[in-house]
Amino acid sequence: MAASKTMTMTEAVSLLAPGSRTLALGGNSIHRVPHAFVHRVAQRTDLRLHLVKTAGAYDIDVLCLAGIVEAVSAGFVGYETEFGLARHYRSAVESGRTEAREHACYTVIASLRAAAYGLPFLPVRALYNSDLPRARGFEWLDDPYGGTERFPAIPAIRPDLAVIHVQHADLHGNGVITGPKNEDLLMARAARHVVLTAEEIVDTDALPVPLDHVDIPSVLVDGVVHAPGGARPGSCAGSYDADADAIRAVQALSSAAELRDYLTAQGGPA
Amino acid sequence: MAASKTMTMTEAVSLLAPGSRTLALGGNSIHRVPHAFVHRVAQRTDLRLHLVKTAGAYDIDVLCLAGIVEAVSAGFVGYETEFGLARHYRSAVESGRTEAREHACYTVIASLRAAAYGLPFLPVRALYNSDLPRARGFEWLDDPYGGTERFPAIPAIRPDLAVIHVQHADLHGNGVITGPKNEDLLMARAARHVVLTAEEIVDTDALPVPLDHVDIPSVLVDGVVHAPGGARPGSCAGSYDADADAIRAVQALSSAAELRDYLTAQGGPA
Amino acid sequence: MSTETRDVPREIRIVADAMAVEMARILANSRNAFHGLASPLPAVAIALARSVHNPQLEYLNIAGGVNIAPGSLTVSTCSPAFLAGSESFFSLTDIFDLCARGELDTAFLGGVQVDRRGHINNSVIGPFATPKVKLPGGAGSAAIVPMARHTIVWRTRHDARSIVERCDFVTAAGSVREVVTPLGVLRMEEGELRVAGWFAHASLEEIREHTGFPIRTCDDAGPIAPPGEGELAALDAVDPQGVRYSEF
Amino acid sequence: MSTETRDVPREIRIVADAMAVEMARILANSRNAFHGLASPLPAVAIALARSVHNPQLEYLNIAGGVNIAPGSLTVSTCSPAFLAGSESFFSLTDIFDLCARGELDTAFLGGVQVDRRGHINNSVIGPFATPKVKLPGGAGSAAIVPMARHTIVWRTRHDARSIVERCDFVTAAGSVREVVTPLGVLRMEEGELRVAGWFAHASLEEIREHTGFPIRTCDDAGPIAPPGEGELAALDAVDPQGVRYSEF
Repeated sequence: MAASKTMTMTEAVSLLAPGSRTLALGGNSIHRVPHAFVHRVAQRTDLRLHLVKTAGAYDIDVLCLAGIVEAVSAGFVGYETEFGLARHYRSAVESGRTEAREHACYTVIASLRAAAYGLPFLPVRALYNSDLPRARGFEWLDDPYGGTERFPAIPAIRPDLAVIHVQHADLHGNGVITGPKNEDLLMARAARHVVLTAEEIVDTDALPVPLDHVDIPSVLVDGVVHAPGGARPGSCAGSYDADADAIRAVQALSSAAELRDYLTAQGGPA
Repeated sequence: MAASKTMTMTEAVSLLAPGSRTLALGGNSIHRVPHAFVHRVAQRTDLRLHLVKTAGAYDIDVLCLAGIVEAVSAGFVGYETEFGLARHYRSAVESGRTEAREHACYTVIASLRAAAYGLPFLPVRALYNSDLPRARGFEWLDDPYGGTERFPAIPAIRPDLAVIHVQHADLHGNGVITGPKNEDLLMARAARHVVLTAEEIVDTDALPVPLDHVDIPSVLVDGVVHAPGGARPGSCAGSYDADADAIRAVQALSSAAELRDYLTAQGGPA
Repeated sequence: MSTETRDVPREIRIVADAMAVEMARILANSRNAFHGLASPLPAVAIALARSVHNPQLEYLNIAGGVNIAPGSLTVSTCSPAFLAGSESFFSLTDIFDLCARGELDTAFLGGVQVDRRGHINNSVIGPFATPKVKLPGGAGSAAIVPMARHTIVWRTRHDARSIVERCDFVTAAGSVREVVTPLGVLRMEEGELRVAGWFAHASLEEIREHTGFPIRTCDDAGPIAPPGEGELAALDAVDPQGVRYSEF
Repeated sequence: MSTETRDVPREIRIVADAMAVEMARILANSRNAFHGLASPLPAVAIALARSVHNPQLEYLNIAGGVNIAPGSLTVSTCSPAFLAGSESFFSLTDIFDLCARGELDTAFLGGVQVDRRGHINNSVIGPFATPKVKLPGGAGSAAIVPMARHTIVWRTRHDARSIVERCDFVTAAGSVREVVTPLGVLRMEEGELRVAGWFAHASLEEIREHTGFPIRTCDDAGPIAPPGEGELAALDAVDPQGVRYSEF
């Protein structure tokens, strides 16, 4: 029987060595995002993060407020209707502290696919008529078989770490996601290291699907953190809804110092 | 509630209009292959098939014996240890009747990925030092971002039809595969049309996994055929093992006429 | 009208209902329709179309839901609620690939700015590298708009700052056909947006006044038929919580 | 020895056991190992290595199995049996991608022809377009051999027609390190295959005689230690059905 891969949140956060690191966060918008992990990362000051996600919200906003985000590769950064704009992200970008590497969500997927397939780039059938390729410096590929269509070559993004919040995991690192899976299966395949934060750690036999339908295979996983409530204040399908007051409380903060005080007061160790 | 997509095997086989058609067959080697469908196709004489598969055996061998295979795109065509070579395939290729478009299994995957992604080709990090790219006429792509590595551009293969044998399907075309899934999830996404042949058709609620873990989503599926034993004489995980005598009986046949007589005698309508 | 929606001001109800109904009518001939996040009006419009105007319409959403049961829509349109009663599971990645294969029929996308040529901007106001205002980004639009057969843009405001002669930046362009606003519907004709119709609560003059370029009218332009009794009843049935009002 | 294996001729048992044990020993320092279809000897060798030589070895197979339980191996090495007792599910596509990322350590691949340079041919004898003999194809080899850290080729015959100066066609080349045959082990050194060792039942002379080119010996070449008592007991435990004999 393989060894257990359980680790503490502290150990998981320490997988990000100081300096410039590319971090992919699972989930979408405020749903099933590893926010407990994000809160702990936000208390560090020794990181310059490149965040990768199709559509981020609270996660990116918090880390921008913490002042440790060098760049964001995403298709969309903002809350939805109920919570409005990601103002910490916006001010980080508008002040020049953070580079917005704007993508279409599909080209984030192409970036991750390229990394998963061991390629430095992947063509994609998208971005026609858009100013994005020129603004982002994407090159175009000709069809070597004589077709007249051209394709933007999306550069690979290989996350140093992907952190994925799942409802169920076993000790070996098999993760099962209930509800929308977003780009998490792909992130796990693209990243150098993978950590699962899990609502519940259960015996392999007690996972909600047979092993041949597991979403994140243990082969790819470095660590499993038992993190009940680990997606709060966002939602987690089948477990809890979003906590609007807690989201608004963080939206209302206005400095990294305030954020760290707030997070410490919330009970997370510094 | 969406309409039922159940159809008869006769209707499924007729989805292949006469002429040159590209057909992808699910499963691998002799395991979970839609052989009942293959047997019915082998009784037709109005097709020129291009077969697509990473590793085929009885399926490709039977259709080659039937004399209706124009080309085979595959990484491997042969039985394994127990049943030896695919002699009907081999003689079709050696006599020039059938073109062997040899691939690495991974480049079959790249061909299908290209089709699934709407692209005419996909680069792949493979085939270095091999004579295959030149023999197959694969072009090479430079890295437009200045890397020195080059990548073969694998042309897309878009099957006109993919036929996938599953243990469980519902009426709408959601398919669940028990055991190895091989390239079937990708085939379903790459093909223009998809048919499931199913050991059992059950209510959606009775599928062996929750709907958010279905392997073949109904969105992609044109028809569902109730086909208990539909992978015989191959195996079907959880249902039956391979029938060695029946495989050897077909290996021993030596003409299309013998094959059609044999299949008719087996009880399949002509 | 449900308890939840009783407090919504009448003028918002009229505008949101008219927009949802008109967006549903536009779907009458679509084979499939998709919406992403932050899309309450499209979610309601698709549910309404499936109830009234086009029961065969295949409904795909960002959460992976397929033909989800109406009645459980939430303000967050990428929440797990968007799998409730789903007939299958078809992920966002699958939808993008489907679109790249040319098989997505109708997509709903927002546009912070929309210009005369039907181009949309969700990226920046000001220079891309040093934006004056960083907008949230186009999400899927730069991939979907050029490849879908038909894109419907909706906006909950119609003003000269957002419906403009020329976008500061083109996030996406290609298949935009209609732009639905609180005042009416603009439609692409001969390469430019023109007025196709105006709601009963608005007028052609009002649209012209609030549009940032001299806008022409389509030959068949005219007042849009107000929501019928049946449409309004179905609207309340598919959206009892009044999710459609949340964008205002 | 199980009932199933009692009828296997002694000379086959000796050769197959020696090959399986030596292949397992070669895995002593591997992080992970993969085999595809038609690979009974590699399947047994990996199971043996995990039992004796390298318990940490991660075992991946074409069926998607991860560290499957030994004892249920079948002659078809892509059968559903290759998921029995699996710790996870990691598909063939995942394995190819892992290999393309440079993360596959050791792969077992067959070669109908192997040449002096360590190139393998599984494609054709004669011209590619009009083959005299169409071979089954290289399966994953043209993708895996150039990208894996280390490929072990095994053959159940050692003769001058298949271990040749130059292959008719190069299906795959790159990371071949050892070629294990019924006579012993050849190893790549200074760009060519040389004799690394010979089994107790064979000799250096025999290898030279049955090789299709004048083969040199490695500096450390010598007789290969016969399977130990513990190795043989473990071999019977992981392969009670004698799957390893099926290739002969």
